[in-house]
Amino acid sequence: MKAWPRELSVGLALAALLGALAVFAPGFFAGPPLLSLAAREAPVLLVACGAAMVIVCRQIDISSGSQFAVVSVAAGLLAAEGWPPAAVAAAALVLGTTLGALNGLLVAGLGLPSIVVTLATMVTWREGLRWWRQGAFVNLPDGLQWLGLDQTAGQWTLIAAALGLFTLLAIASRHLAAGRHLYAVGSDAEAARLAGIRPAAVTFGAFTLAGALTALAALMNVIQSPQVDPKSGTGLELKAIAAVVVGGVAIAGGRGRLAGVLLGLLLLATVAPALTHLRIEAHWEKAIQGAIILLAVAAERARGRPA
Amino acid sequence: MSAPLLELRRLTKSFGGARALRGVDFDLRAGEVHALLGENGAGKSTLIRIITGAHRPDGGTVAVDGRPAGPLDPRGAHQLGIACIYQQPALFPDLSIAENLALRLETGGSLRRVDWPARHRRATALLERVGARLDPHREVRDLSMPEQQLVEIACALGAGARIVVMDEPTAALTQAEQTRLHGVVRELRAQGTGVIYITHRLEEIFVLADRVTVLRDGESVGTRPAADLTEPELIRLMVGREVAQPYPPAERPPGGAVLRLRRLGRRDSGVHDVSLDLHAGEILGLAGLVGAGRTELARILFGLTPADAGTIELLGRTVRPRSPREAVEMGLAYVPEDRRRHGVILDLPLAHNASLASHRRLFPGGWLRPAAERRFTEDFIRDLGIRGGGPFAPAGSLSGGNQQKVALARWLATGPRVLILDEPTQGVDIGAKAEIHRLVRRLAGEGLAVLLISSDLPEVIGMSDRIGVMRGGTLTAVLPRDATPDTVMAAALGRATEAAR
Amino acid sequence: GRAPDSARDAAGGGKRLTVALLPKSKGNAYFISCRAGAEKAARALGVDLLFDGPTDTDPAKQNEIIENWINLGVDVIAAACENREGISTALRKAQARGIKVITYDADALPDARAFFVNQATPEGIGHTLMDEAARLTNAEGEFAVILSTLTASNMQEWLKHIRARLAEKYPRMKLVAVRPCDDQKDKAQTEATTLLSAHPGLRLLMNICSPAVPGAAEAVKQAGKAVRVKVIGLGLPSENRRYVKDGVTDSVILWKTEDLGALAVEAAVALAKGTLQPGATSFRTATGATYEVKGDQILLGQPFIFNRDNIDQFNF
Amino acid sequence: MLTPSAMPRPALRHETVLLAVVLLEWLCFHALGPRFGTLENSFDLLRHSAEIGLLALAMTPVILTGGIDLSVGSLLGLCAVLYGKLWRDAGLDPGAAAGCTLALGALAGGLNAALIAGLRLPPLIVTLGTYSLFRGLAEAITRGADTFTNFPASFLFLGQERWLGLPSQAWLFAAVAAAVWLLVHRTTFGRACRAHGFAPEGARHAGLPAGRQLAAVYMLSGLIAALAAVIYTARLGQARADAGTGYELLAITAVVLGGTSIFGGRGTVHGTLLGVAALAILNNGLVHARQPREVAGLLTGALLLLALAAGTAPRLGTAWRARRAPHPSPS
Ligand SMILES: Nc1ncnc2c1ncn2[C@@H]1O[C@H](COP(=O)(O)OP(=O)(O)OP(=O)(O)O)[C@@H](O)[C@H]1O
Ligand SMILES: Nc1ncnc2c1ncn2[C@@H]1O[C@H](COP(=O)(O)OP(=O)(O)OP(=O)(O)O)[C@@H](O)[C@H]1O
Ligand SMILES: [Mg+2]
Ligand SMILES: [Mg+2]
Repeated sequence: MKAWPRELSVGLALAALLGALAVFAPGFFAGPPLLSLAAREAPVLLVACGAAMVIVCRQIDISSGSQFAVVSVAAGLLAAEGWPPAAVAAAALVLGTTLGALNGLLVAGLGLPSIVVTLATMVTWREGLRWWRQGAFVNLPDGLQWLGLDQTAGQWTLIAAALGLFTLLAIASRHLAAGRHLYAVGSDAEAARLAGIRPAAVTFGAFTLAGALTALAALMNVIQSPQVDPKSGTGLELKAIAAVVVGGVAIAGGRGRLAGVLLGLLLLATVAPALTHLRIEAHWEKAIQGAIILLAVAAERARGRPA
Repeated sequence: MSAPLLELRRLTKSFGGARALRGVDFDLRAGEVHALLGENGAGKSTLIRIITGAHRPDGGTVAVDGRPAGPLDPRGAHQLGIACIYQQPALFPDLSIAENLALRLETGGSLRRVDWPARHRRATALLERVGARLDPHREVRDLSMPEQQLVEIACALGAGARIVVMDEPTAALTQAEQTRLHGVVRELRAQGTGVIYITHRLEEIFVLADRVTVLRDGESVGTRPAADLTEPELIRLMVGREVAQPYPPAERPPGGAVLRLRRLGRRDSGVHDVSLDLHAGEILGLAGLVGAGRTELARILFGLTPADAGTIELLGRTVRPRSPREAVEMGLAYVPEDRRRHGVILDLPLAHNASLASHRRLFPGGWLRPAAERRFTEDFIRDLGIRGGGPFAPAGSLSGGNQQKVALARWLATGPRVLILDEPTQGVDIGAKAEIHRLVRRLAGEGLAVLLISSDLPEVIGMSDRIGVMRGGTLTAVLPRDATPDTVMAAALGRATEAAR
Repeated sequence: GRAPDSARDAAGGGKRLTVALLPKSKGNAYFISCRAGAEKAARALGVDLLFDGPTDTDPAKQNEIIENWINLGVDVIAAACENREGISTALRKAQARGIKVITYDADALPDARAFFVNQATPEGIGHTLMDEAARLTNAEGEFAVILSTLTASNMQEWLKHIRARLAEKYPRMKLVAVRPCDDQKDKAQTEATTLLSAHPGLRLLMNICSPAVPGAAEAVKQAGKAVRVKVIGLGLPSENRRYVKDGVTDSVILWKTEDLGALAVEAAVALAKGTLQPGATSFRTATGATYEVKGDQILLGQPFIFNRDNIDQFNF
Repeated sequence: MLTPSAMPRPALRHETVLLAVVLLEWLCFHALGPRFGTLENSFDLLRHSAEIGLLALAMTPVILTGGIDLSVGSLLGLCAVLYGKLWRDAGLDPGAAAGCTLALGALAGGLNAALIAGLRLPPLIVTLGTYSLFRGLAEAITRGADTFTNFPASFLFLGQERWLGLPSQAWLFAAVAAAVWLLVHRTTFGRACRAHGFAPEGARHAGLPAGRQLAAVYMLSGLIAALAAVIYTARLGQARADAGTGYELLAITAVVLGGTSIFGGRGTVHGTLLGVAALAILNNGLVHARQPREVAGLLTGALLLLALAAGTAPRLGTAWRARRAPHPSPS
């Protein structure tokens, strides 16, 4: 007997959670708050996509949370300096891409293990930021929030942008040669080399793209409020990686789909608000979250263990 | 005469201190099959890995069409029209067959669109050409060793290359696939393709090769037209001495039944209704086509995929091993066919690999005894003639054939009651093969029961006391030891009517 | 020790004193503000100031830093304690080595320090918050609390007094949820958004850690509930000015953090020099200000309530 | 990218490089902070690194099998709380409570073991789940607020006093370190862990008891995390649900700094110990050099990169290794 695909078991867990909400706390499905929550998770989706790409090619990036904070603060400061939004966005993207490329260079160019490299860049960026800013918030100029749109339109724009980008990436990962190269390198780097693919270039590309996506995510977060907290993004890498692995991407590379990542993120992002809606006290929250993750992945074995 | 298709001059290559190639000259003409022979570790794979750009030579030149080709990388080699079947399949385990083929064959930038229907069409066509009935959607990790080899062959054919290198393409293939492959090779030759062909099955040389180059210890001992050579001569060139009679005779008649199988099967592996007695001191050969279920049967016996039907009786007790560990405790040993994935652990040193299945015997109480382990390792390195590194060289640094010897050594050391050998001599050179044959025969003489699965038909026939033939997941015939290749093949193909039992 | 106890000797010999100031965590605007005051005071008094702490709240790390300071040989330690019991062990050890110890912001056990520079008692904070909440909601309806983490001991302490005051005086108000925000503004915003939709009857959000105040305010603003749902909390004027002016945040309660830092240093130095003795009833700083001393607590004075009318007078 | 054959042979073992780094750090801080090298401070250093050190020791065999245990920090918190409960509320004497806590820790590790070895779920996801679960249980048991304190002096001895001249926990730490070292380097168990880490299928085909093996490794990790919890409680004199937050990352940092490959198979216990030492000295020494904490963070990052670049890059060069992963992969 074959085990269930992970997407199915995660989908079932999500459906069960939504079902419980529909029965016990239908207020969860009220439009505007749900829209707000979705908009708050939109950036996380992009970071998770980046993390998925990196993991598919058998690497890991735990520095994305710190990159997120650095880009957020930098963008905030530039905006506060009076740079126009487009320039701020461009600068933030360049910065994020550079940070990602730096990881890529150390991993692919020097051949250092990615867990070590990104651990190092994670603490370096985070502590550097703390040293530099001493925790001060950045106040943004008026008019940057929602990029001047009204709030609902702004939120829809963010969600649409994130989903659009997600769809593009999902399609690219299946229908673009570069996307398939990620899988090839993650599956067997030596076989990829012999097939004329350059594993180092692909790995570098994955980290760089992840950096760019993180920068975009940071921008999408910055425009949702008029202040930047330099602590933002703390723990983001863990959330993204959790969504990726719960969504069925193999940590050993080469396997997994972005659709699963979306499901994984939806599950993880639903749990916390769901518990609030179900009136469960906060001190139970982590235990229940952990149990749900375990149940969701254990479910795929429910139909019988592969021998 | 025009410039040769490929010309290598004074190639040298070292790995750390070990010199794999010491100045080899080699050339390949259009429309010829040039066989490359040599003992395990002679440097054959290293040579072709330089041709395909997988390794960079330390010295020497490579010229294609008479023009020097700088140091090649795999991509450059591909563009020059060089395709290769590697000895160790270089496939992507997580991807489908179709995609594996496509990644090796498609050219173009990384921003091109992937045409999945076209990929599948091409894969189907290529698989058909090499005679593999495989669904192109299947993931390579689920393929058996011979199936992977067929995919590799399809890759090399699809490339439409002018130079095709085949490193032991038939190591795990049975007669039927082998014959089919020979047809394909001849077809290529007729089209003007140059083929470099490496094999340890000498009979292939005489039906296929135009010229033969023999490597010994990283040096070429000469290139000759195949027609001018006889088998003993060839062996002498390779080994530098005569090799004794290949198949040692049985010393005494088999004893009582050690292993009895009754209607054994497992639904999802397609094996069903296998009934068989294996006696102490007996070597029972198992023949069949790729996918006939021989490996699957072995995996059932060894507890890798436990049976769900029928019974196994070992030494009079009914058993059903649920894991290899249980099987080992019962006295079974299994040398798997896929040595890179299952047979050895490439990153572990040779000594650790060899002692891995005999921890209890070698290290009572669980404490490692390095000195004892070292002695044990040095013994089998000597006995099996393993070359290319001391006891603490990682197994992955050995040549393919030497790795196979390590895989064998691991199980011979466990002192089993029943030994299951799945392609035990794949990739092993002629000298070592004879050594292994003698060893297996000697162990059988000491009362060991051996199940010998091999696609090397002469080996099965030469070594076995009886020959079982499998087809479609079950045992269809058991032939006596004087069977001829023709009767075995006939049974394997299902043309036999006299299912002797 | 091998080396002469240069710093310790200095206490008597007129050389520069070293004051070590321990925040609960670094990179927190509240403590940055304390530090600014402390540095000013240190300069004025001519002492060396060491400011260091864990980068994230962690009682074990605080202990380590204190023990390191003991070995380093500082003269006085002024600590804001993440966890009362845990840190007292280390502080007692410091005292045993002749290092003077005071606490500020959050206290340790009384026997582990000489004085506590008290910006406001937990009781005072709890009551002020609860009273302000009642005033804004006419003492009826549901409210929720957002705090930094469930395990922060001062948060729990304040919460205890908030609950006590609630039970005692405001029977028609109801605390419906307590949510942590991990000291992150973004997380507080998400939590507040969820609270608003899960509890439609919510009248007020009480935020007892500083990043939560602007986070909750933004959530309320985005939900279009600025009129109906009040936002109050403990926070810094600079982070909340915009929302207070917009009428989203109704009041922010805080003491003058720079003064707290300065007072901590002043008291520490006085203690080391022996000008501040146990049993004193008032404390006169070198700059001339006088603070009340009650038992072993030096009182900073009443907390301020910042609102629309007075927020522009404060710039920290 | 370097081709396999172009890479130099390893000039130095990673552990040698790391040892040099540790010595260099020591000399540096000795020069910068006059009181850094005192016996007093060295003992404190030992006491402060005991818990992280224990977790890193627990993590080493886990990572050698190709797994990871993200739950150790949370389990430390849970065990600290359980210890408090057992002592204060169930009325056990400190020794008995410690015994029970160790058993419960092993049991909690057993949950990881059951899911990873029994159901064959990926370790990363399982321990990500229990990372949250264990911390959550700790918070649920205490409602986040309850703090256990006022432990008897006989118990605090374990964390705060000296025994035979050394901090008491140093003895425990040394015993565990020696035991884990022997287990990893001198027993067939350790050998089998490596085999599994390099190639799980290959190990199974060799008849190694993969399931039992993994289960044992994760239960051991739980047991050691519980021991760390007891020591932590004794050192701080308090137990609370947030004990050990973030320690898993510190432990992993020490292990990878020690040269253990995150993909399994490769690594040593002495490497881990050196990794722990390098980080502990850095954190302590910078206080003596009067540098702020952030600098410790920045230098940790730099140290990770430099030590690994010096030690790992050449080692990646052995061609057989590169053949399997010629593009970068942890070594
Ligand atoms: N990556 C490597 N690292 C170290 N040594 C190697 C490596 N590859 C090959 N060698 C050594 O080079 C020598 C030649 O190996 P090669 O694989 O070319 O032999 P071969 O002729 O193909 O043998 P076989 O018939 O067994 O496949 C052997 O001694 C082998 O140990
Ligand atoms: N009837 C069947 N149904 C489903 N799968 C089958 C069936 N027969 C064979 N297979 C599959 O085909 C593959 C090849 O089978 P197997 O390796 O047992 O053949 P074999 O006789 O050992 O071949 P070889 O001689 O090449 O080793 C296996 O993956 C097996 O699961
Ligand atoms: Mg070879
Ligand atoms: Mg087979």
